Amino acid sequence: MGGYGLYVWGSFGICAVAMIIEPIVLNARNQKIRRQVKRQGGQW
Amino acid sequence: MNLFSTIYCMARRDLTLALRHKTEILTALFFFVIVVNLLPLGVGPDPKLLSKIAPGVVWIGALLATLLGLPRLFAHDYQDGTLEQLSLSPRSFTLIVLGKIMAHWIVAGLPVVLITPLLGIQFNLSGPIIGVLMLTLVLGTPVLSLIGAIGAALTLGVRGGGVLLSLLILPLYIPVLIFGAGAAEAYRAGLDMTGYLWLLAALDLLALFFAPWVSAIALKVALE
Amino acid sequence: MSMVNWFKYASPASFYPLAGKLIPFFSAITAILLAVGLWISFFMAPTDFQQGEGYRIIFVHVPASWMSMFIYCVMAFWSALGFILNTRLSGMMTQALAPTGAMFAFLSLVTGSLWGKPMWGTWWVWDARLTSQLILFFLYLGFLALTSAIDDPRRRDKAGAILSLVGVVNIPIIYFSVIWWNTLHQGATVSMTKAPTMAHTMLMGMLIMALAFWGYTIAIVLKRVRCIILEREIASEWVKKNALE
Amino acid sequence: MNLSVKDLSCQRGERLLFEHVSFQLEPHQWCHVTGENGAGKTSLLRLCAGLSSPLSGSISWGGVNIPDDLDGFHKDLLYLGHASGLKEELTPLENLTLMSQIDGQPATEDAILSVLSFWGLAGREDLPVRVLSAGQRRRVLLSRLLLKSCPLWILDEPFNALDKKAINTLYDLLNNHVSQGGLLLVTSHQPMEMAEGIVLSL
Repeated sequence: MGGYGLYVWGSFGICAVAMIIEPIVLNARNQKIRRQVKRQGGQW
Repeated sequence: MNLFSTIYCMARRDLTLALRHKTEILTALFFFVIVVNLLPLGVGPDPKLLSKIAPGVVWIGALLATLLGLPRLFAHDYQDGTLEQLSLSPRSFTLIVLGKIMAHWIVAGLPVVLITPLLGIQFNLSGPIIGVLMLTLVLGTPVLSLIGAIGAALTLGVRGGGVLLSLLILPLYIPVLIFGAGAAEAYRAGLDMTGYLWLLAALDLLALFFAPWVSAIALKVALE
Repeated sequence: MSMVNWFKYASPASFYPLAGKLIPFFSAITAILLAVGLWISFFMAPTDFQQGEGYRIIFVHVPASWMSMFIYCVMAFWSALGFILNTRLSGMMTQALAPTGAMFAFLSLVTGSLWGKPMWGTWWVWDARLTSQLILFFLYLGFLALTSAIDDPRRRDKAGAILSLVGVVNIPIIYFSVIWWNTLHQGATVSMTKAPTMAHTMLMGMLIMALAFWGYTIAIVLKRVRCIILEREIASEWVKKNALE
Repeated sequence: MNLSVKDLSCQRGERLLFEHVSFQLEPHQWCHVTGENGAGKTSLLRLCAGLSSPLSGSISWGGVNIPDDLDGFHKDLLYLGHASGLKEELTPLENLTLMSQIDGQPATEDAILSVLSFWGLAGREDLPVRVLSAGQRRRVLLSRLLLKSCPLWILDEPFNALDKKAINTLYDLLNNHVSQGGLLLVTSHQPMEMAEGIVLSL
């Protein structure tokens, strides 16, 4: 990477991390609300 | 002409209220003076440097002083139910809000402009530059009150209102800050600054037209 | 689709299953585009004679900036729709878009400073584009703070709509005032706006990465709007019956 | 001019307060809204005053839907809510002068002074409202009933904090208003023995 490795991999890395964490956090939120709906008597 | 009588009677009402509590006016003013005076203590008394950064500092002080007075703009009326009665008036609510914003500008914006010469001397500014700075402040502070009113209306009765208000409104103040401080800076550098003044005047008109209307809508949403 | 059944999807209850079907479709598109985009940006694109390998950061920085601005405009679009058609879905859509928009604005700032360090030796350059990107990030934070501080859903939607519309009117003003500010104070010697001469493959790489980010945004936003719909409509009948297919 | 409410439903936060509420209010008629606390009485009155918008259903005044001509509707409406509706720092005289200007029917000082003395507030016209008792403040607010002449009155528990004498005065006032062709929508824990009215229980 011609000496710019840190910066290039840094940039791609942080984007990858962000775009992986966001779906995970979102999924957790989704599970939480689904459990709430289930507890409240919704059928699956 | 009931158009102006509405604005006039609302502004007069808010001013009488503000004058009943002179301390509120003075606190915003002293806050402005203290903030601006803190800077030489932080940056050092070198006159050349101070005169270079004076316009920016005075403008940021004016920004914060206006921001300080904004939560009170609607909060008191919201609590004692008068805002509800005002929204129920057959007169256009937008004009009523405009009257209140004008009263807020007279209480928060005007004193800042009037005290600028005092600060200009402290910052080793020459006469004409103080004049330019005051001109930009006269043109700019109404925009601060107008845009600030939108933020105050949006955050009415919301928890964490004061801090939330500044987070919402400060990004929208940036163009006014840039043009205001930029005009004084351009003048100091001998460049032609009328372009900036026209831009400030344009922002004035834009804000004067949109802000009361948007604030009225935001207040009606808050009153639901 | 004719106007009538387009309206059918405006109600959360009927939009929910539609969003559910679209998510896998857009996720697949994103995966493909991302693979192609990354392959181009690392293997196809030639080394830049001026900036060596460092310029490859634009394959992430520029799409992120585009997305952050584009999402804010989409938020304003949904807000305007919410005011005109008074549909509840528009408020939910606006709030579903905001976090992703804020993330892209943040990514754009971080990759911008990571790009600035090797090129100009400093982590932060007060360049016109980066500064207005920073202000856009503050606008996002303002929106997120306001919408999370208001409990009543209807007021939250309307306040969010007003703020995003006021914001979108201010974006061009802020953008030009920052450019004037930049030229006044230091003359645009150091400027990110002059992108390196665009070899065809570089431009292609950037466009494909932008489309990949676009697909990603749609998939994430649809998933989040489904969450919001469930949270809002939990008391209603259709959620109890058969919501979660 | 009549007030007609069709199939109204109202939601507060996540909770559905009431639905399918319909009634018709004609001149010379009053409606007493009853129901225990939290049943949505105040919400119903605020909806009828055009302060908030309903989840579904419609409210029209003289055949015109309220949101279509809000300012026109507000000319004919006087709404008094729970809150004091007065500025603590201003005197009753200043408060009422301001409110009459805002209502579009500016009242002369003598008119205001005579109304204030009618409500037994003679001698207190120039004291800031904050020194007045709750009952006195309520009477200053009720003075607006005499200052603004309009057909529709919507009053949210107007009898609160009033003493025996003031309650009777208010009764006469309401009776007088209704008999002269006015309309009255009121919530109150007081029993309302008045002629020709309907009771709406939520």
